[in-house]
Amino acid sequence: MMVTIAVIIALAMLSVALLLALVRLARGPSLPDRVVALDLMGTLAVGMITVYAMTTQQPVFLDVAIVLALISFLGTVAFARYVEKRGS
Amino acid sequence: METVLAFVIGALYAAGLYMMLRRSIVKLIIGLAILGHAANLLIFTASGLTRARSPIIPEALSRPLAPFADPLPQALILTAIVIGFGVQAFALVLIHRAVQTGGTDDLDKMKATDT
Amino acid sequence: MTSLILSTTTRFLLPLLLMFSIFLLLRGHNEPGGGFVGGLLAAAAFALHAIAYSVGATRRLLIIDPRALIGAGLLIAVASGAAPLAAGLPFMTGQWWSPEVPALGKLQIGTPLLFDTGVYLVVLGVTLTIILSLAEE
Amino acid sequence: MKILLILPPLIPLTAAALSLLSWRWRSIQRVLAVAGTAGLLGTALALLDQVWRKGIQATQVGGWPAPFGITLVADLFSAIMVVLAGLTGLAVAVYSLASMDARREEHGYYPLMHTLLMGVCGAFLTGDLFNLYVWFEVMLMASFVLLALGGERAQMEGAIKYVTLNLISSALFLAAVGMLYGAAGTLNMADLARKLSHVAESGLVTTLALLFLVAFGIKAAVFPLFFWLPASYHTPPVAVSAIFAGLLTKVGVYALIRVFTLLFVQDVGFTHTLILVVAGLTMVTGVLGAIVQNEFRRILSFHIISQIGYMIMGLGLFTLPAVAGSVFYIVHHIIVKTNLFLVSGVARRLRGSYELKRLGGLYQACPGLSILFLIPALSLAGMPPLSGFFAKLSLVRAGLEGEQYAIVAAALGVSLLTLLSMTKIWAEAFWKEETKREPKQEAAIEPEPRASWSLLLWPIATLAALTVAMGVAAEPVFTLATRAAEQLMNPADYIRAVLGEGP
Amino acid sequence: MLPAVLSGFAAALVASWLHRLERETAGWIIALLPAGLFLYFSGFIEIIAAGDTVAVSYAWVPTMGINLSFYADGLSLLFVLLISGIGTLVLIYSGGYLKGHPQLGRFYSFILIFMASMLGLVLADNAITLFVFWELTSLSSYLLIGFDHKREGARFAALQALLVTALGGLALLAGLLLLGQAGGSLELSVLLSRGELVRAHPLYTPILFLILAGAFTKSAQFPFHFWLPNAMEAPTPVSAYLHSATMVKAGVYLLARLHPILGGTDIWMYVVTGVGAATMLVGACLALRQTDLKRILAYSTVSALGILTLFLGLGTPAAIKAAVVFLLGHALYKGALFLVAGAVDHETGARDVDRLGGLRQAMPITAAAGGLAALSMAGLPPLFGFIGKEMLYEAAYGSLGAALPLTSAVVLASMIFVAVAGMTGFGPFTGKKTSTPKHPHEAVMSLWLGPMLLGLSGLLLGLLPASVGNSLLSPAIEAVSGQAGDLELTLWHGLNPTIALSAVTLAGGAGIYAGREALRRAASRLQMTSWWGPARWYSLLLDGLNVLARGQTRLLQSGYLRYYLLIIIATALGLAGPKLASLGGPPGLVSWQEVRFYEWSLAALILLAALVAIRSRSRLGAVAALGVVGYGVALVYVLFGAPDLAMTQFMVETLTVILFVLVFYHLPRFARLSSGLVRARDALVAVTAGALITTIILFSSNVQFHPKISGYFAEHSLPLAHGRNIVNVILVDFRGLDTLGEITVLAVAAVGVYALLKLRLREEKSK
Amino acid sequence: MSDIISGVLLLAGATFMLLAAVGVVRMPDLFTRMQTTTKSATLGAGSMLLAAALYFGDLGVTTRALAVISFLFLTAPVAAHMIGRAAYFVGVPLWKETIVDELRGHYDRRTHDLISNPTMPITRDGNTTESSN
Amino acid sequence: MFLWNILLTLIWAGLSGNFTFSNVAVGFGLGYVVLWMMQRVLGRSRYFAKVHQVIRFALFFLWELILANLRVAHDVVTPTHHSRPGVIAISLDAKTDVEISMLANLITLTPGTLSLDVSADRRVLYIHAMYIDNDDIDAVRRKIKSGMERRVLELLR
Ligand code: NA
Ligand code: NA
Repeated sequence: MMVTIAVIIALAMLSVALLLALVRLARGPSLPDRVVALDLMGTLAVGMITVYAMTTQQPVFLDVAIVLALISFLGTVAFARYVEKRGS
Repeated sequence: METVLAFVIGALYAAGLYMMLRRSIVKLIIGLAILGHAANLLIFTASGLTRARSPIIPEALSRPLAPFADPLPQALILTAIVIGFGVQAFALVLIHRAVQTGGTDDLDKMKATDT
Repeated sequence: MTSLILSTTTRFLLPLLLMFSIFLLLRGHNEPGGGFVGGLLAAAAFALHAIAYSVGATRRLLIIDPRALIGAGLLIAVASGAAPLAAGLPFMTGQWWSPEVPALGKLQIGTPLLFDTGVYLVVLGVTLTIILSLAEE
Repeated sequence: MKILLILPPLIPLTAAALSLLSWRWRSIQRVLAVAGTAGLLGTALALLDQVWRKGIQATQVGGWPAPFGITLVADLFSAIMVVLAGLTGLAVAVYSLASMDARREEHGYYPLMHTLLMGVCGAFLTGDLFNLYVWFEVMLMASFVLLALGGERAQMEGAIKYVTLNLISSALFLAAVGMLYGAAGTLNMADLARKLSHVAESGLVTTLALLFLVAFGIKAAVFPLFFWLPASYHTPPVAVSAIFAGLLTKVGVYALIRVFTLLFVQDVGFTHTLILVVAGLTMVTGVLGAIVQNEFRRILSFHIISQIGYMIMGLGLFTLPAVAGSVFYIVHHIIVKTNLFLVSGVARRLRGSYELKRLGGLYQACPGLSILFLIPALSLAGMPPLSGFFAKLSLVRAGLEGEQYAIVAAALGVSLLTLLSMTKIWAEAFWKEETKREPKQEAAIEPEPRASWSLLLWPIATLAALTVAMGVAAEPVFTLATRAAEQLMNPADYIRAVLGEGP
Repeated sequence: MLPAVLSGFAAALVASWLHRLERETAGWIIALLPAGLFLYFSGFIEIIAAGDTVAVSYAWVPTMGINLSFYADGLSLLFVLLISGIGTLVLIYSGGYLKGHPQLGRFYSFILIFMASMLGLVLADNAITLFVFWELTSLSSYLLIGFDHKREGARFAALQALLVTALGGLALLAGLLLLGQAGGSLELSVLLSRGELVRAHPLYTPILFLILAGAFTKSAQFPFHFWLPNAMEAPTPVSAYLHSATMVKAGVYLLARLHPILGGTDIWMYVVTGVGAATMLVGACLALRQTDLKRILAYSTVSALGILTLFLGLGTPAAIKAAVVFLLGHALYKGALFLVAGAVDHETGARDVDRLGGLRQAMPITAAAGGLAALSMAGLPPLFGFIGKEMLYEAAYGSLGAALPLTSAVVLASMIFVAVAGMTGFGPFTGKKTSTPKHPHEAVMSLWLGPMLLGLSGLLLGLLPASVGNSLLSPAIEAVSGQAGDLELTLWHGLNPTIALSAVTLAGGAGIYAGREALRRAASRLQMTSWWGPARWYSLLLDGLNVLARGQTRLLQSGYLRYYLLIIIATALGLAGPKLASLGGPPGLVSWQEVRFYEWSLAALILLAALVAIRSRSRLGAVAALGVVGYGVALVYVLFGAPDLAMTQFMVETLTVILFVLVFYHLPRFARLSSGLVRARDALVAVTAGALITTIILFSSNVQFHPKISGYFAEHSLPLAHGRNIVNVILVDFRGLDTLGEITVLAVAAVGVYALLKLRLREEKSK
Repeated sequence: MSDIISGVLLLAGATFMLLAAVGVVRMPDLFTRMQTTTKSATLGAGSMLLAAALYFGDLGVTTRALAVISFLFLTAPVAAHMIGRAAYFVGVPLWKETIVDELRGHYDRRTHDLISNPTMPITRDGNTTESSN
Repeated sequence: MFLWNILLTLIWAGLSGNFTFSNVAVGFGLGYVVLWMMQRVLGRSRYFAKVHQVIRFALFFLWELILANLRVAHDVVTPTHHSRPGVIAISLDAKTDVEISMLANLITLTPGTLSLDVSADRRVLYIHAMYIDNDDIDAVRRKIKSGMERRVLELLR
């Protein structure tokens, strides 16, 4: 019961969080700002998938969360590398 | 949700096509990418949605518990995603070379081979 | 241009990621994963290495030219599909063996898994070829 | 011998994989190029023979019963197309040995050629709609790279248009397949044919049919979707142009014929009439485009479009003789158009340019080459007794029988304009006196050893001989085309071959 | 008979080689073939005179009803003998005329191909076979007119002749096919007996017009006559053979051949007669304006072809008789005159009648030959031309309804023929000797033999008309008229009105000859006619075609990728839109309540991200937004039970973003390049397309005709394929072939990326 | 019991994540934004995964959850460091109220090498820290 | 020794035939206790000292993490910005790659501070600090050196 309610609240909060992060992504102003927003969205998505796995009793989705966590880090690093390279 | 996704897909198509209609080659390729997402989502939606239940047979069972999501469109989309990835990678390098050899990213200036 | 922090972390992450990619490949037949995702993850791991160190370092680490991986992967995939032809069965008919392995019990090994391995190699080779040659630009 | 069905895609794939592994050794790749394509041609002929003798052949990949697994099917039309792929492949492979530069050979030219053939053969043989998409992509991807290989500016510009428009087509194709699956719940074409044949919501099916029409229409380069073709076909090395010109657009035509004889026959009055209109417009716009051009390969490229119109004209008429005419036309066109491009390459090697302005004097200098040009050129224009004449004749006749006089008039008028175009090349490149070469041009002409000339000329001569043979002995080819058309027009056999007697 | 017909093609293959072997005498040797054919076919005379026909048939493309069938009756035989006979002479002549020409070998080949095609044409029984040979004559004619291919004039004339005749040829093809449909057979021998059926067929008129278009263009009938004089660019033997004696008569042959099937109707009579008369007069008048020997002859040939057409159009027994007799006479004298003109040209280097004169001393034999031919052309007894002309007058005079205008027109044309005969057969040899570019000598034997024999045969036939009358001409006339009749050819009919007309003709002709220069001057003031002539139309038409083609191509193949895209999108919309609209509104929308709130926000996320991607002024910002779209889509996959998809999508999306980043590093920044209006238009198009897609999905998501096949996969995945993850099992087993293709695509993409980055030919060259 | 704990963990995690998102919108400059996202989000995701581990109570799930948590904690700071360093290098402006910048002028523009000069830290406006204090 | 512990855990889980998280955790704990008691038999191992150190460090770190997170949270949700940020150089005692990286990463994870970069000669770590209270830069430096750096070095050396 507790979990059921918590899940709904969590999903709501995460939904809002995703949209907020998008605001930063759209606004920038600098490229690193957007990268930060994208990175955050990746983490938020990890959270969202975790919650969803709980609400649906489908732990297989956690695998998706793992892969996302692994890979979004890589994306951020690549982006950062690009930012730095372009700056020179 | 099919209805909502129908609108999302339509909007993605519109966005992708609009981007492709720009003169900038960079926007063209972003448009193409969006179009790819739209097409995949379309297959996903058109063959019917099932919430959450993945087509994986649980331990101790010999077939998945109904209702489960249709695995076939998933496999098709997976194939399409992978193909799209290859195409996207190649197209990216292609525009990179095109800009390098042509010295511009303005598609309107790339029309020497037509007439 | 390299970062000490990144390269140090990468030293830990690389084996972890590679392990996980093989894990994804092996269990893909029963749970989410498979040759494609596994191959991509392995490629991503090497890409991380290339960012942390340099493309040259990654090429040295790989020993094998990624392009050879592509050819080999394709051949494995074809061979796994063509094997049943010899038995007069249609192309890609799954052939299964269930050897008894101590401690692990009965294992199901089949040509589809071999095929998936081919996929893994191709995807790894392809993604690496693309990323490394682009990064060398 | 069901193995014959899988070998046409498999042989090129194996050759490609081996070529990739022997990346550094050009000579191995060159041997593989000829061996692979020759093997393909041999297999294809065996397959055709088998289909001819035993009827439509089908095999279930993976042993899964249709419609669940992927079915490979060869009816006569498919088998003919595979033979043509093998033929074109072999001709171009041999020609490439002498014409492809070492740098391109070192950068994957041969594996790409193999994969192109693989995709083409797969597309011809598959009995599954989504699998068709995959083969299309294999073929497209290989063609993208072949087109861009070398990285010259014109290649890049051409490739961007080619790639973009073909990707639009793929996206549309994919979407249409998805929706069709959503509605009919299957991907096997025979199964789809069976299920679509008793469907109440034919309006939706027709809408999907139109999406397929546009998607395949782009690939086939019909009016008004052909822009990618003239923008790109003249930019890559000539061997690539040749195989593109001969094979690629025909895969689109193949797909159109396949789905509009097997799947979408609910509203023939609308869809096929539409195809007929498109056919006419395609013929006319293509040939008009060619008239404007002054470059050997550009002229040929626009003519491809024009002749696509003829190929789908038979489909639009949708009668047995008409479809037979289409099949005949495709056979004729593939051989002839490939050959013309190969000739253009020789001309360019002799004179250092594809521009008619800079060509000239070939008639006097190389009478043999002149004949080798005239044969396919006149055949293209439909001059008797060459293959093109019978191709045109069968379509015109079917049009007259179907009382579609407008399309007949277009077909005949366009063939006159084709003749005009061909004589333009003839007059400028062959009859006209040799123009003074600029020093820069001189440099572009590399001296060639004798052996390389025979590698260039043998494929041309063989294809020209086929062109003559198909005219002088048109009967066997026409019988074949008619039998193929019979199978196309009576899908019941096809469905039975794939699904068995079934419900 | 088949070997006889095809022997020419075989000979063409070796002619070139023979010429290389035997430069001097090749012409004579090759001429043995037509000579042999002449003798061979002469053997048919007896059979055919007896009222029989000779026919052979081999299946060629039986599925299409095409047979290699040949059929010799009187009409064919007359043509065959002309073709092989004159062919023999022309080949001999060519050897002398083009002596030393580097491409003489090819010339022999072309002439032989032409001859064989012509034989095939006149002997063909099957309509399609006839057409095949018909086109081959056009083609060989193209190669022969353009024989002197380095001159632009020759190339132009060759193309003109080809286009005009091929245009007619295409009409002819359609006509013949329809004729076959109407008559139920493609064999002419069968059709000949089904004339009633064909004439009653609803398609009779189109059939007639189509076939006439073929015949008229080939036989240079007004207004298609212009190509013939231009074709005089060809070497003279070609002009003599093709453009006077044989090829141009193919159209006449066709009219004659099909007369029993199509003729006899009012429309036939009016059209054929009218065109023939117009051609006759126009040709004759234009002939007078020329000064070039060959052009004068060419226009007079046009006129003669008009006469033949005119009389075939009349279709009365007398008219047909006259036409056949005139045809033979004309072939003999016109061939001779052309050859003479060629000899004169060859020896003097000049062809302008004003600059030629007094050659009879230098070239006595040629002069004699020219004189004989000219007398025949002028219609003087005792030459064969006289008989022909008399019969024309008789038939014209005897025609009902229009006897007077017709007769006067024919007389006028004949008068001009007299003048032309004077200008071409007498003028160069009589009068004062003029200076010419070359010093004239008598031509070599090969050059005078042909005209001499032709001239003499005109004389011989005139003296002994019965020798050919019954055996050769009479069966020909029967074949044309479709009924038996007898032909009594005599030189002297006694004093009758036609003799009087002949006298008038001769006098008038002499007058015209005398006043030719005045006439020419007068005509040149009428330059207008040439400005308005059909040749002008030809070039206008070609120019118009070019303008149209250029405009169309500029419009369509503009080079702007975005217009291509617009057109393609518009096409898809234009096709699918109306169809969809006709289905009415989408079936009941799914209720919105079913949608969960986080699904709403996910949808919003995707849409907003797409919007950001569009609006972003920063490239990498757009890429980041694109990544969000991809992540959003992956989350959708999560929500609806597709973990494999989601996993792959996340992975691919991230890698794609990395690739974008790697590439964009080298690319220029975004610039806003389009105006607001353009952007609004594009947005409109894009949104419409999106709306279409949405509508289709709404339609199809509620439609399910049949249960899906995926139940099978769920059922058998574990027991048969040993896998629990059904998606993966589909990928590697059920539909493994897709995956094989997919990894091939990837492999190719990698090769492509590698090659594009590492292989830069242009840069390598510049190094 | 474990239900309650995982419920609490879930809510805490979600709260942290929302905070991170609010922070990334509200904070005045890139560096302060990163301050909020790197830890709040990581912590949030961590506690959610922990909640899932408790909730499912299955070894496989737990192992996976712990694996992701460790991975997140291992990589998030590295990512932040990479972005931060790049941003600083390309001159993304610091908030106007930043009181000190000892990194200024220490990057070699060409080699991207960072020079250490701990004895003479420099403030943003070029004065030594000592004098600004 | 860690491997021993794992092995014991596996044996426990295998014997009980139950691979749920709680059971495995129990197994691990039991194994640890058994091993700890057997120290005299097996000989003293650094394993136990390290484990205790790690646990202590983890608790410290978690505490820091939560505390600082709350501070940031406060800043985020209240309308005014309380932060006094700055970029600070910290001289390093940590020497090896691992030490430096770990320190830097932990600093980043602790809210309020963010490692920006390490100087090429590895002598200085530059961090972005969000709350330089009373503008006392040295206090921040001291806190990091005596807090995080000391504990990290203790743990790793
Ligand atoms: Na795609
Ligand atoms: Na559906």
